[in-house]
Amino acid sequence: MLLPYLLLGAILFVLGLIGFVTRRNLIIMFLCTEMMFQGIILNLVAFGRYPLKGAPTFDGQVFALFLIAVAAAEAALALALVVLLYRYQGTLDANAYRMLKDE
Amino acid sequence: MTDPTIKRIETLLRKPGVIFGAGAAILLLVTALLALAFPLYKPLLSAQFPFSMIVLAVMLALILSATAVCILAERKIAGFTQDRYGPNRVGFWGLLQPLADGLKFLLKEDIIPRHVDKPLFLLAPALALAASLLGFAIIPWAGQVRWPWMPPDAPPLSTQVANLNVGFLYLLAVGSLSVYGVVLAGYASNNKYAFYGGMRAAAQIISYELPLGLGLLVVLLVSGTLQLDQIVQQQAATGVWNIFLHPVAFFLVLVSALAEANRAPFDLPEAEQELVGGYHTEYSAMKFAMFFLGEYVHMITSSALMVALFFGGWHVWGLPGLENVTWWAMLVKLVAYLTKVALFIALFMLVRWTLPRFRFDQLMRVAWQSLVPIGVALLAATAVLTYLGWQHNVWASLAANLLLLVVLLRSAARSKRPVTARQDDLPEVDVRPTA
Amino acid sequence: MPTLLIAILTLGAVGLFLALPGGRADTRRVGWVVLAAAGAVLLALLLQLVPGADPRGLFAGFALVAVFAALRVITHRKPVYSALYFILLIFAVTGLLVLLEATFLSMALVIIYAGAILVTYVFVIMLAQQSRPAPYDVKSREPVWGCLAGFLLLILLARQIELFLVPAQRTPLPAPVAEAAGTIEAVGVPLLTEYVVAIQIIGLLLLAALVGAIAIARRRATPRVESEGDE
Amino acid sequence: MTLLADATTTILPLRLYATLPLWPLLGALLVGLLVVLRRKASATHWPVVLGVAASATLAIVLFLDLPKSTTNAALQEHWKSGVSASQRAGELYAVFTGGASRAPALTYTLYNWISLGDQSSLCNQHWLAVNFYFDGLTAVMLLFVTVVSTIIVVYSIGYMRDHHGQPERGYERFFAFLGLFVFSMATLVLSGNFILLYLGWELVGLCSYLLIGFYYPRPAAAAAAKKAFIVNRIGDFGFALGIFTLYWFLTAGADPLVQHGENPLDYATVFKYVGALEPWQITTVALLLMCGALGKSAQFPLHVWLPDAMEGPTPVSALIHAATMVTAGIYMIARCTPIFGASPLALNVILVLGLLGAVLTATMAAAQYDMKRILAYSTISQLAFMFVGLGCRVPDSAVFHVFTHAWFKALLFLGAGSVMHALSGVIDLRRFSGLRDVLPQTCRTMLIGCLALAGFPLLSGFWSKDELVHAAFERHPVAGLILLATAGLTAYYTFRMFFLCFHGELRLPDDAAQPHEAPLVMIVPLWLLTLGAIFAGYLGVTFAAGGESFLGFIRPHGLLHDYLHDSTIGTPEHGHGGLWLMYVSALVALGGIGLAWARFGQAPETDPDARALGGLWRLWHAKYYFDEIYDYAFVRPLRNLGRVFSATDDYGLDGVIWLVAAVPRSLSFLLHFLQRGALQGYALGMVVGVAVLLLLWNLIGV
Repeated sequence: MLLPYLLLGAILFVLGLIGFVTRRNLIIMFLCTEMMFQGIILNLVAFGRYPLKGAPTFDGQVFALFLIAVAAAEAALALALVVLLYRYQGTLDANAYRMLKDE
Repeated sequence: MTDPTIKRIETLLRKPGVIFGAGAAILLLVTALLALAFPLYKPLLSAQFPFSMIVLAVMLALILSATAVCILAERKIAGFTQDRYGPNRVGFWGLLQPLADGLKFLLKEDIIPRHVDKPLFLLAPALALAASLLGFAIIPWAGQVRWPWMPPDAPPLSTQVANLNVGFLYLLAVGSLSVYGVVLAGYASNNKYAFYGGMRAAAQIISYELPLGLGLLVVLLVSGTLQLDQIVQQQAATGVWNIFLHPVAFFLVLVSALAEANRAPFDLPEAEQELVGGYHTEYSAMKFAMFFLGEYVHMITSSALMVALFFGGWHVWGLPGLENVTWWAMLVKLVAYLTKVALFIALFMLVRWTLPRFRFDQLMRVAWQSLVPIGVALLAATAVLTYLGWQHNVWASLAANLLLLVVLLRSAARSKRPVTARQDDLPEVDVRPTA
Repeated sequence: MPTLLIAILTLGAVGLFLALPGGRADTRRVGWVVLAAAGAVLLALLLQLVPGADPRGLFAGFALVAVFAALRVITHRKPVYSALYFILLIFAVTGLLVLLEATFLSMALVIIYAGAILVTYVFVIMLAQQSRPAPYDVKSREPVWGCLAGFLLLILLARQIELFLVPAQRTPLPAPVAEAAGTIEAVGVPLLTEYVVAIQIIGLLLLAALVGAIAIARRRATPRVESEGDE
Repeated sequence: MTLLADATTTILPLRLYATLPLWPLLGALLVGLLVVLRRKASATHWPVVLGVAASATLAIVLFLDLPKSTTNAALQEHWKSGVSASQRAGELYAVFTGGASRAPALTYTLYNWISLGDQSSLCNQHWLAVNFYFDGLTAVMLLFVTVVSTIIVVYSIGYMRDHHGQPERGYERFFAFLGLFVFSMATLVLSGNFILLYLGWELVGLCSYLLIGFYYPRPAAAAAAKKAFIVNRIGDFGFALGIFTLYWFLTAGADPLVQHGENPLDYATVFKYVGALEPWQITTVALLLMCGALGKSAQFPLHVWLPDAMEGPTPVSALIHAATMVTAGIYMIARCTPIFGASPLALNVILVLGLLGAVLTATMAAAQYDMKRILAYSTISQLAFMFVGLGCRVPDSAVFHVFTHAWFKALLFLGAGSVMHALSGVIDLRRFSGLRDVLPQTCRTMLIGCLALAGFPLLSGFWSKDELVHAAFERHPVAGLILLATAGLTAYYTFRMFFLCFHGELRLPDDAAQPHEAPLVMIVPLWLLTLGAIFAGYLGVTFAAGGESFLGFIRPHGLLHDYLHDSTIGTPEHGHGGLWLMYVSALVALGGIGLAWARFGQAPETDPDARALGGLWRLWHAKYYFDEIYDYAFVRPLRNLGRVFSATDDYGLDGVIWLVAAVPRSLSFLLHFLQRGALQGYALGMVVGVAVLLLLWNLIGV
């Protein structure tokens, strides 16, 4: 029962990753990181429910909860930054923000 | 107009005896049919799942028809508040007005403007109604029941559609979805005013979810469970409703519920004077009706929730209590519950027609600068009480509430800042006429 | 099985590459067909792995919805739709969590993700909305390399998962779960006893995020164009 | 062996007494609240006055209420047969924790505070508790601490105002600190374990710092506060080390002394096992603890802070630096009698330091002109008397002297404060004289205070000082002689101050506009303290028929000593023979007063001593150059050492760090072209990296 969940989690994770790499809209990129979180949450909870040995524990759920909190923090900060960037240049294109490059 | 038959029918319909008589006849007919088919229902009624389904069907029908009555009640109360009659043409005392309204909604032309984002435009009203309706699943309407033909050692059935162990968290989860209907309606309409309305609604609903959650958490701390039926049973067992323990929490939940349902004085998203019609400017006919329906259903859900959390659910002192699980007791409980809900709805309507609307910055300030701090302080106080084991002590809880209130009013009085003050960092409005 | 899996995933990579925004409408359509084929085979494969009768259909349904929603999130050209499909994804994950007997977590996921985080996303997307689709939404960036690397990683991950679960344990029997599994108590007790330090750190993190978000949002950015003009 | 009478318990519940320290704290917090609420400053003293008064009431009731043993004669008999010191310490424990027979030491535990040791294994559970310890010593200390504090707080209401009766700047702050101080001192005295004692100890130091630096805009006050704080830290360092070593000795090893369930730093536990320690261990602990007492009680090597501390407001000087805080050191040593009593070396060190301090500071006091400084040096000198008493194994007499000293020293300070108040802050004896008629009430009360300090017969100082002199004579004749001479000197310099201030022709400083008698709120406390100065001594004497003693019916070692026997002090009774000493010391006191009258009776404008003694007097006047010696011996070398360290840090360590930083910087120069600024490119790189790692892992095999 564990394997399908792990595979599904991996698929969600990788799809999020691909989205992050290929989409150029900053908001969609952050959405993709959230998608990766979904994959990880699924993974954690599945491991908690079907542990490799011993009885099921709730640790996986606890860590998933932490992950949700991190996601919330990330959303707050990332979106604030995105709004600021949008005000700054009027575009959400990730390619437009390459100022951190060492000229 | 001059057709005598129509005239006769109209005069007939204005007579109360005819309407009530017809209603009684229908009721009698249904009862007779039920009695005839009764042996068939017996096994169905004895197991939890089919029974829950029946409860679902009955309550859904009841609520959807109740919204119709609510519309009438709304207009009647509006009339009462404004010292006029309200609808009194269709049927005796306007009783058939909902029917007329519904017909009107159905028969009007259903317009989909060309510039809208069509899939979302269609999705939005459905979402709005569905999110409101989902909440009914966990309302414990009438406690537990054991039918006479059930064996005495069988566990009594619960008159609840689903007894989730996450309890009112489910309600919060479902309630948090209601924002999408409004936001998407505003976005999809591709109309400036609708968009503003949607934005306002989103900000408002998110903001007021916090005090709502805090108020609910207070109840959670007191009762130690999330399941609504157990909360009701606790109140019924002790006879002390939670409102007596935590009036401030109730106030928080009440205000937040008003705001979540977009009711006045928090109906900014659809403020006609500012935003034409708000997020449903572009909607017409049945799609508009669905928003309308959603609002009323949301109101009923909130009322039912508050009754369960703070007003003892079906419990009334002197009426059949916890241990009485006979079918007639269930009916009594159901009536008690519905009466309480009806009273709440009447309160909502009265509030709507008496209080003026907030300005948007005031609205946000009420949520973030007063309700949320109150909620946090109350939660902390309740946590301390719970730690001390006094969470069921009426006097301790009341004292905590009172103290909080006093501190609050005192600091509010000392701050010397009027509630209606303009927010400092709002831009100056240039009132000079443009050349 | 590995070869089959590799084949499926390669198919998926090709399909995704075609379906990503950038090409013509009919290539995207072809991509979807390929993706659907790959998904169907994958689903059959997954179903084979799930023992028992009852949760199989539900799992399959939720998994299908989840993968479909995830694909739509990364392929849709309109950001609002992406966000809405993400909500669909969350509901699918919620269903899967319920299947995993984590009811409290599922509700928390809906409340926090659908009720708060995604609303903020939708909000920001709407604020930054432009009248016509922006060029950066229409054309994706290095789709070949992205799909290639991503699916290579996925294949390797799947292989790792396979290796990791030694055959005897590949399908560990569902162990009996305690009565109160997934309730707020079951999750709350370890949260506040074993992981109390972690929860305090999380609180600190949230506070920092709050302060940071406010500090960032209050800043008035001077548009770059103007500043260049000044110079 | 039933040593003593059966245990009784207090009439009022112990938990009521345990609230004793809290009332002043509550008062202090309330003052803070009032300040926040911006009430007028002039009424903010009420919470503290009431809080301290509540404490005082509780302390008086406790003093009367505490169960007393009827006799400990059996133990005395037992000891007379000759037992070793450590054995005696062990038996002492048996007395005051009482085994089965009695419990004169009542303990009230509020809650367990800090867990020590391994909580997971059930075999070794120790706690530090917040517990209060009630015995005779506690009761006596609390009695004068709280009552004198109350009087001083009331006095401060009048003192801390300007000419127009308006509160000074910082009025509320002052009272809040006073409340905090009484709280700290009560905690110190009431604590039932060393850690809580240390907490109170440090709190007292903190309050002292805050109050000395009350006029912080004045550089001298700020410097004095810092000096007090730092010098106290030196002593406290030793004190803390002492506690740590004690803990270590008691719990270290595979088979520790402290058993399961006992709290290792509680007095009860410590005194139970202290007898089982090696002698060198006891001596180490005792000497380290003594360091703390030296700092807090301003004894010989660490005495330099107390005279400077007179920069604070006068009530502070009276409260902290005469009546209560400096007695903490005496209290601690008396409390730890089972430890010190088992270490002859430590006792000898205390004795010698006490003798040295007594003489040195008494001579310093004889050559000062600042009234408050004279009183400060006299305080140190008197505390040194108590140290001598502690060194001579008569802690009960030392505590008795603490008790009487608190009254008359507070009186003297407050009197000096009254003079300052009248003369707008002028305190230099050279600038005024003959205030007898201007300040009649102050003059009268001061006279009684001076007499008590000088050891005039029948006043309180006489009884207690005499006991100490007596004990010193019993220990060694030289010590007794030194103390006796110092007592004479005390009488001399006390009355030198008194005559210079109040006698002779009336001279006033120019900047004192209208010298006036203090208001009633200051005079009444003075008279109350005067009563204490007269009668406090009679708590420590016995009234008995029979001609063997002075005046026929008064005998030393009375009520207070019996009372103290119930405490950890529990000293063996020492004989009260040698009544001739009473007459001698009375004569010495009278001689000192007479000499002072002869030389200063008319308050001459030039000091006759300075001429007569020449260089010696200048040495005294310059306080033996202690501050300068310390400056050269410690402060400057340390400062130079600090410069060396600073330079090492700046050039040595930072240089290394710079070097370390240079390596990645040069590396980054090689790699920086990889940075293209595209976020997604980096992400892609990470993905590829992970994939490659996994691939490698796969190929190499798990």
